[in-house]
Amino acid sequence: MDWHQLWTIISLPDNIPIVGLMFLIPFYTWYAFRQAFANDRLIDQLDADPEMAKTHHRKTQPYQKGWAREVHVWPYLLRIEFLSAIIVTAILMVWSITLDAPLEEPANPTLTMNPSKAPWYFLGLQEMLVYFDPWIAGVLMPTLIIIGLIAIPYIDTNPLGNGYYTYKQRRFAIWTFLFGFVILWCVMVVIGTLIRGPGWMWFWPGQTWDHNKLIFEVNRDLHEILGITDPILYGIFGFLVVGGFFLITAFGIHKLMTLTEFNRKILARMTLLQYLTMQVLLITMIGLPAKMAARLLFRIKYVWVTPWFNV
Amino acid sequence: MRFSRSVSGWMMAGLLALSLACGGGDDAGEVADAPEMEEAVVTVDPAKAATITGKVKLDGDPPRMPAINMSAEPDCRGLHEAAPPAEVVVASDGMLQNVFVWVKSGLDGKFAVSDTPAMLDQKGCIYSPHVLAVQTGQLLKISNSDPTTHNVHPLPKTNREWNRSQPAEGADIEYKFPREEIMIAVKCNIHPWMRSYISVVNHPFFAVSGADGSFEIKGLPAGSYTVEAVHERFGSQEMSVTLGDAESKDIEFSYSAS
Amino acid sequence: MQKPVDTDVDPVVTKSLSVPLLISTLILTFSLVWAIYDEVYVMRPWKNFQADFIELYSSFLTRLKPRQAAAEAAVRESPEYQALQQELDGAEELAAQRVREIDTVVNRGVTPRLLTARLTFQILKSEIDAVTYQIETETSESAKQRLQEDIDEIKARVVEVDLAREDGSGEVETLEMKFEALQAEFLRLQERRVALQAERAKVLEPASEIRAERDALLADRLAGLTAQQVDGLVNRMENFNIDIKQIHLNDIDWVDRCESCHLGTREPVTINAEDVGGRAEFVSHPSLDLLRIHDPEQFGCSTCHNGNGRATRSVVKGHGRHKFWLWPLWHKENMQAGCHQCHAREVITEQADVLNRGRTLFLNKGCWGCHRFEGFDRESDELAAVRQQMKIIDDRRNANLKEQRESISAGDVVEDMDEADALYARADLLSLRNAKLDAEYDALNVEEKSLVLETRKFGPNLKEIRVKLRKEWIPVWLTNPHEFRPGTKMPEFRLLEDEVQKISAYLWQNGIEGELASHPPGDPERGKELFGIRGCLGCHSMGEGDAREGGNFAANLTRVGEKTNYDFLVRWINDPSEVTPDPEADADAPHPIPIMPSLRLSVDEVRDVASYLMTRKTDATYEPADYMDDPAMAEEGMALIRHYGCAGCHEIRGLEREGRIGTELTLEGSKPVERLDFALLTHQAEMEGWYNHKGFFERKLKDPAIYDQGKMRVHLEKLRMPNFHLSDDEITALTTFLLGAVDTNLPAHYRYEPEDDRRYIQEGWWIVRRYNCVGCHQISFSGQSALMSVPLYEDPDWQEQLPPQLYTQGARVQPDWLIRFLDNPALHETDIHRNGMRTYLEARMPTFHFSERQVMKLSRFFMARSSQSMTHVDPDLEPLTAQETSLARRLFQSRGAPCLRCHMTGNPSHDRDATAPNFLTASTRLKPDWTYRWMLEPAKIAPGTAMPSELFRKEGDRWVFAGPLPTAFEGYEKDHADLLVRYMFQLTPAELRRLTAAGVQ
Amino acid sequence: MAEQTTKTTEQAQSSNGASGNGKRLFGIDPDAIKAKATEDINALKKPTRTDLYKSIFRVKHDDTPRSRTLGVLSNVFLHLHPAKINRDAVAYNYTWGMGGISFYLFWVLTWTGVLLMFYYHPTKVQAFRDILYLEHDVPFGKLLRNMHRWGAHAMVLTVWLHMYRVFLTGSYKKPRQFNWMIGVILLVLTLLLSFTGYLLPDDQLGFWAVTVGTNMARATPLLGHEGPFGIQLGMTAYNDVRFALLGGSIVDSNALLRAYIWHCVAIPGFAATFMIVHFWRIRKDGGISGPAPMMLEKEIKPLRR
Repeated sequence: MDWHQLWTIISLPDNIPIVGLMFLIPFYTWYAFRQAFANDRLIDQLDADPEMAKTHHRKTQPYQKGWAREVHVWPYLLRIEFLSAIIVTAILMVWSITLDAPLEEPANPTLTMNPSKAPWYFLGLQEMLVYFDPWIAGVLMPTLIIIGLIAIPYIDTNPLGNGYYTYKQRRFAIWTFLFGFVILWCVMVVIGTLIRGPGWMWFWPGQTWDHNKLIFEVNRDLHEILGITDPILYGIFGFLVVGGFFLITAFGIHKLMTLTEFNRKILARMTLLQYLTMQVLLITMIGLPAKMAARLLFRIKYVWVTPWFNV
Repeated sequence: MRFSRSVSGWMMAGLLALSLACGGGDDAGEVADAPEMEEAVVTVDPAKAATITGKVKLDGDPPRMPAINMSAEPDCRGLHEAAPPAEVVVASDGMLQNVFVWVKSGLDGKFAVSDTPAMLDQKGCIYSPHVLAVQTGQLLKISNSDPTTHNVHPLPKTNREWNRSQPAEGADIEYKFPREEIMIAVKCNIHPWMRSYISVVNHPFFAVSGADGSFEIKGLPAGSYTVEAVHERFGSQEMSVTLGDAESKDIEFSYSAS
Repeated sequence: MQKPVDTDVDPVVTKSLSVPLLISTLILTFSLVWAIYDEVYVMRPWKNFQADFIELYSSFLTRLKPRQAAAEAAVRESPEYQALQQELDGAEELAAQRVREIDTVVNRGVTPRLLTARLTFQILKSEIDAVTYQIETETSESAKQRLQEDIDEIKARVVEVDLAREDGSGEVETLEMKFEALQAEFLRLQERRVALQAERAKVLEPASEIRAERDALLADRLAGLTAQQVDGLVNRMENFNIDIKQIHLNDIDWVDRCESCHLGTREPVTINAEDVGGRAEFVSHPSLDLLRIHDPEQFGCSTCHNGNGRATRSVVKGHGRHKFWLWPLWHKENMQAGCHQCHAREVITEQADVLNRGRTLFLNKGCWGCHRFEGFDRESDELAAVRQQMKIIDDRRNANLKEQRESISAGDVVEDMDEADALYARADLLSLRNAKLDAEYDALNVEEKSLVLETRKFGPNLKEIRVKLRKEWIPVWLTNPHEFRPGTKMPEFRLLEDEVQKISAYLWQNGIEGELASHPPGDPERGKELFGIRGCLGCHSMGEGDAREGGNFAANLTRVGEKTNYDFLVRWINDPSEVTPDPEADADAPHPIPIMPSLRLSVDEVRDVASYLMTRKTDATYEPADYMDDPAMAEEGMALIRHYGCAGCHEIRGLEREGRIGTELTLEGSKPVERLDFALLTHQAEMEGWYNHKGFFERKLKDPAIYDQGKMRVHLEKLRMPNFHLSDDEITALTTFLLGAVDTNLPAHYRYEPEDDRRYIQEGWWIVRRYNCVGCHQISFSGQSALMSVPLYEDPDWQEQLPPQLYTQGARVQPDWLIRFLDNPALHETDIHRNGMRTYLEARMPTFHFSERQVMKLSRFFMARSSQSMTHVDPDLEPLTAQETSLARRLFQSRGAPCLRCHMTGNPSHDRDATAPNFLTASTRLKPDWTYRWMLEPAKIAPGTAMPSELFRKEGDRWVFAGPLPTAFEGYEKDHADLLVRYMFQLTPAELRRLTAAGVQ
Repeated sequence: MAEQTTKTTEQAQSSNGASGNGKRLFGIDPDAIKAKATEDINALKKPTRTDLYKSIFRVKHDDTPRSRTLGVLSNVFLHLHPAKINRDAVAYNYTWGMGGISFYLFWVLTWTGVLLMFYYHPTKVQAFRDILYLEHDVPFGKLLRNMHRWGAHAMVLTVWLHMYRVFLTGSYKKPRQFNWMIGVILLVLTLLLSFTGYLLPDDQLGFWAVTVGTNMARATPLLGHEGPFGIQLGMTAYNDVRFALLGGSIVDSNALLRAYIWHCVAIPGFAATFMIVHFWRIRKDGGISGPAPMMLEKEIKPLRR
């Protein structure tokens, strides 16, 4: 266990945000779900007692008859904004005094840094580069992420949960978002920073980052494994495999969508276009872990090989 | 500012403490002043002075010294009836001459430099005396009582080298050797056979063995010393001697003439 | 469930945030104060450094003052000083009286009078000028006339002026004067004032002269500063303001703030660590004369020392010894690495002894055999360049010839006369051009011939091993050369048993067959003596351990008997450049000349030395090596030789074209540290802090296979660099050199690449270093020659036998004599078994088979070192009158003048134990003004020379012979030394015979 | 108002003149001056009454609801907020303040960025030297650069957390869908801002980070010379989208200049505009989305297309 190596990585000034991320995301997830479960409990009560539903102000926060529904922005909101501004500045000041922004050697195009990493927030994408061709990992996936994010409000036909924390009422949406943001994005950023060492090789925390490390991994294309050598043949074969994957995943998702009564109700509210976009987005999102599994478990390099591009 | 009195009071105290902490800092200690002390000159009172006497023996028959061929310098050849033998080894009935004996270690402190000048003469194209000893800083006078020009060229290792010509009846060359050095060879480039040895010591306790091989070192303070005898051909020998007040010891060096 | 809550209090409205606000504001203020503290103190450590420095330096100065005052007082008491002081006081008081008079007249009389006169005069003059201007610009004649009248009227105006009396009595006299009178008075007063001031200066002149002389005496007698100067320093320290001390080099936008902490670097007083309380950072610069050459104001500090001149935030940042700074401060022992970036052309840089040693090691250990380094094997590069140029000239010549033919044939045919003439003229022009090209071609040809002679590989020629070496010895030598001959230049390759055999087999089978002339054995006793005195020990050494005598430039010959055979040794010692003819190579292909020169020994001397050397062997046994004749072994041997790069240093048959197997090191210092392969030690290096160039080089030089540690590699894939068994300070020297080999970003005018005489010095040193002249001669002031350490030369009688010192050889000898001598030191075609000049010297000046270019470079080197020009014109000395000749001859023969006793006279018996050259050679060899200086003070030019000083003493402004003068000299007023020099330079053999025939000497 | 005062002074003067009590100096009556002086001092005791104060603060600051509302609505900066707000939105646990903090960090970064621009030249040799100059010579230079860099990292974090909060509270739902899209664009702009900023110190870290980043651009389908169908469309290393991004085939002086302009002018401009739209839509889509009263499943109204 090379504690020195672990400490150098973590104490690197530029890695502070990632270490911060590792603490902030779990904290805020817990903070949000605490309120969500509180709300869910209240919802159950209201479901159970329609009378109460009529009179209740429908919030967990206490409310009395005579209290103002709305309070003045000044001073109540502005004072807390003022307070948060001071706290943020204090943190920034202390952080800037103690830790120095890194300044390495002057840029030297002839000397490649090993490992040469993208800025920390793009490490998720760089991690995808290991499994996909650059055009998928670098261009297709990011565009789909952005479009996916933008499309969420337009494909989420569930009217519930608008303006309050709830888990019960939006289980499907929350799980897909958590899977996409926390697992695929934040965890991959942490991996890219702390785990990926020289030569973009996998170094367990505590392993020394050795530039001369050599690992033996032979990844072969799927069609090679199955012995298809004719390019046209394995071109079509590849298309079939990917297509198959799409169908199976789509069926799986549909299964999920129609699991509970509530889900079916929401599904009914969706137009065909909304449904299709959601399916495409979810399938490509699941495509990433699928490809990672194929690579890590079965050493499959490419599934679909064509003269112009590979998947 | 609706702060209560106590809070602002506390704030002032805090600021005060802060400024005290970083303003202080003591000044660096005064650097010790290196004492300047003049070395005292050691004088030995004659009553308590100890002496070392002794002889230098030469076992076996002394090697026959070839005669110096002075044909190149008729003036000098004229001054000698027969060609004089080289003075490298001069020994008679088992006693070795021209051996420089001195107290090598055991003395401390500075000793007064005698102001009587040491004399080195060039007569008949021969240096006399063949072996000479002086103190550091003692005046050495070199005279040329030959009709021909000589040049005095000592070859020291630690002292500065010099080489001055001295015409016949020219003025004496005066020089003071500043550093201690044993058996400095002195030669004359014009008459290559001429050779003399000068030893420079920074205390007065030394002697050169005479024709009978005897030598005497007087005026020593009590103490234990190592005495060294040096000959140009047979090398050097050491002996340790301890002397009480006013005590006199006799020691003997012996070289083998193999 | 909801929390039970007091019904009437609305939490949102009543809760107060003042406590968190207070706490966060306090934290914010604290962070602000901390930021300011951090900025003012933590990031400016140099403030404490400067505060400490003021204190320590002032206390040091106060302690220094009494010492300096005492020293100054001592000098002031010295008799010469007192005499000058009296003389000065006398002169001053003499002048004081007259000066007072002048002052009163000037200050109280002439100046005030002049001022008032000038005032009124200027008013009138400006009036007149204005009117004259109008006249000049006026067009009508009448207007001009009228204005002219105005001027006359002004000039006629009478002005009342009260002027001070000229004699300085102070009274004022009022005068009526006109313009002209005023102008005259004003000019007169001006001249008078100037005259008076000039007179005042003249009167004071002797006093100021003496004062200057007195101060000069004080300055050079007193070591260090005067008390007053020390006071100046102390009060400078008192009002010393603490701020960044910075040197800014505008042209390269370079900033160095080293002196913000290293404050004592350029203080006039030398400060040692103990003076300032052991604080080593305040000491003054160790070699101040280096700073005189490289003034920090133009060179800065970090240009030579590296480090980060800009950084002042911390010592680590300032020294740049942290991860991301590419130019960390050199360590103390490698400080001279900084010199190489500008002195890259040199092999010897003054005052850079560690660096020079590194370069010499790189040259003389043969590193350039495997690693290309710009300038170290320049002959082969230049040879290629010269040949390429010659080819271009050839092509141009052929083109010209072709064009010439065409224009001639065209000229014959064309009718029009003028056209024909033009064509013929064109043809002539072309042939003229060709003539010029031919000249250029010849020059290049000479250059090419020289270069072919000079180009050679570092190690001995292996084509002749069949003739030279004992068969069984080769594998023993290859296994570990340092066992057979400790300190040898041949490094130890980590060869396996079979590799040694295969390589030996290849070498043996590709050796040239040939028989040697057999020679009868000589006398080893005489050989031993000759080996000791002929100068072999200048390069070679004999004996091992502390019994070792001689230089370490060439091999130690303690066991040479086991290695070679007698006949080869005879041929080799006689003339090393002689080689067994190689049937395959084309006949006239020139072969490289070995570094070992020929000592021009007579045949029986050669035999004696050879037989002596053959006796130098131990009783070691060598197993038979018949595998060396097995062709299969040889086959694999060739691949191995190519693998290990032997052909980089050795001439091997069949592998002449082999290149260098090592990486180029010219810019090794600038190579990014990531490119230095620490292999498995990378992490350990980073942890232990030697993950930098210095750490890499030192360990690599110590054990070249270190970076194979822990590697699982097949033998042939292992690191090939052999082990040179270098000592620690050799490693430091080489590391310094490699660290300094950087691609500098300093502009060209910083780099020391002179085009004048100094370039000859640079080039000359390469040759001196390559042929190890310092083995016998002393060339640089600090360098002891190898012979001087040989016990034989410590014996007083053998002092004169040491070869001459060559500090200022350029001033001593004429350039073309030097060229002739270097070309053929015997200065004679047939009688060559002796030194040309100093036949009495046992040590022999060898023949190095220099190429023409090398001889020219060496001569230029010596001339440039004494700043003499290459073209020497014999100064026409004033011919001797008959009387002067007889005077000089009588002086030479007189008893008092020992000259002919030591100098050679041509009579063999006398010359055998003479110790100085023959006067006859003076006219063609020496330079008269050097000779004149030499006769007066030989010890100054060559300390320790046999020639006595004080042969002449100064009488008035001429030099007179110190010894008894022959009677005829009474009337002679001229300088005796000059007389002798002229006599010597006009000496003829007849005159010399007449001199020696007198039979006196 | 003006002529009235002069009359009084004239009366004073004429009366004094008439009384001629002999104390007048140069025609000014000292007592009048004293009176005026005392009047001014009294005015100072109640500063908020002075004309100067009133000209600046048009609204009186007492605790009445009207003044509190006007205080917000009449202030150019504060009228970003509504006059009143949902009582529960004030608590931290709902919005976590992430949007506000991001906006605040954006301002910190703009200020520190502008100060940095005073010292920075986007040329190859000078960039690194300026950063060195900043670190060692400029007072508080190191602090300034650190604030800028850590602020940037913090802003990326807060923007992600803000998105996370908005999603978990379902605040992207009707009617705030468009505002969510603006938010996503702002997120991307923040990342681009930080990405272009990474290159400016021109050190190895920045150079290789950007090189890796832009190598992905090389593989854009159709537009990148290494992406699928790129070659077929005649894309080469010197005319593809990466070249457009970098202004060259490798990251050198052109890339530095372009990154500088993107970082300091272009992206902040877009970001600011989108922020304005973002804030506007927050207010227009009904202000802070919650904590809204919970809707039950059975209350779901059927969709009207």
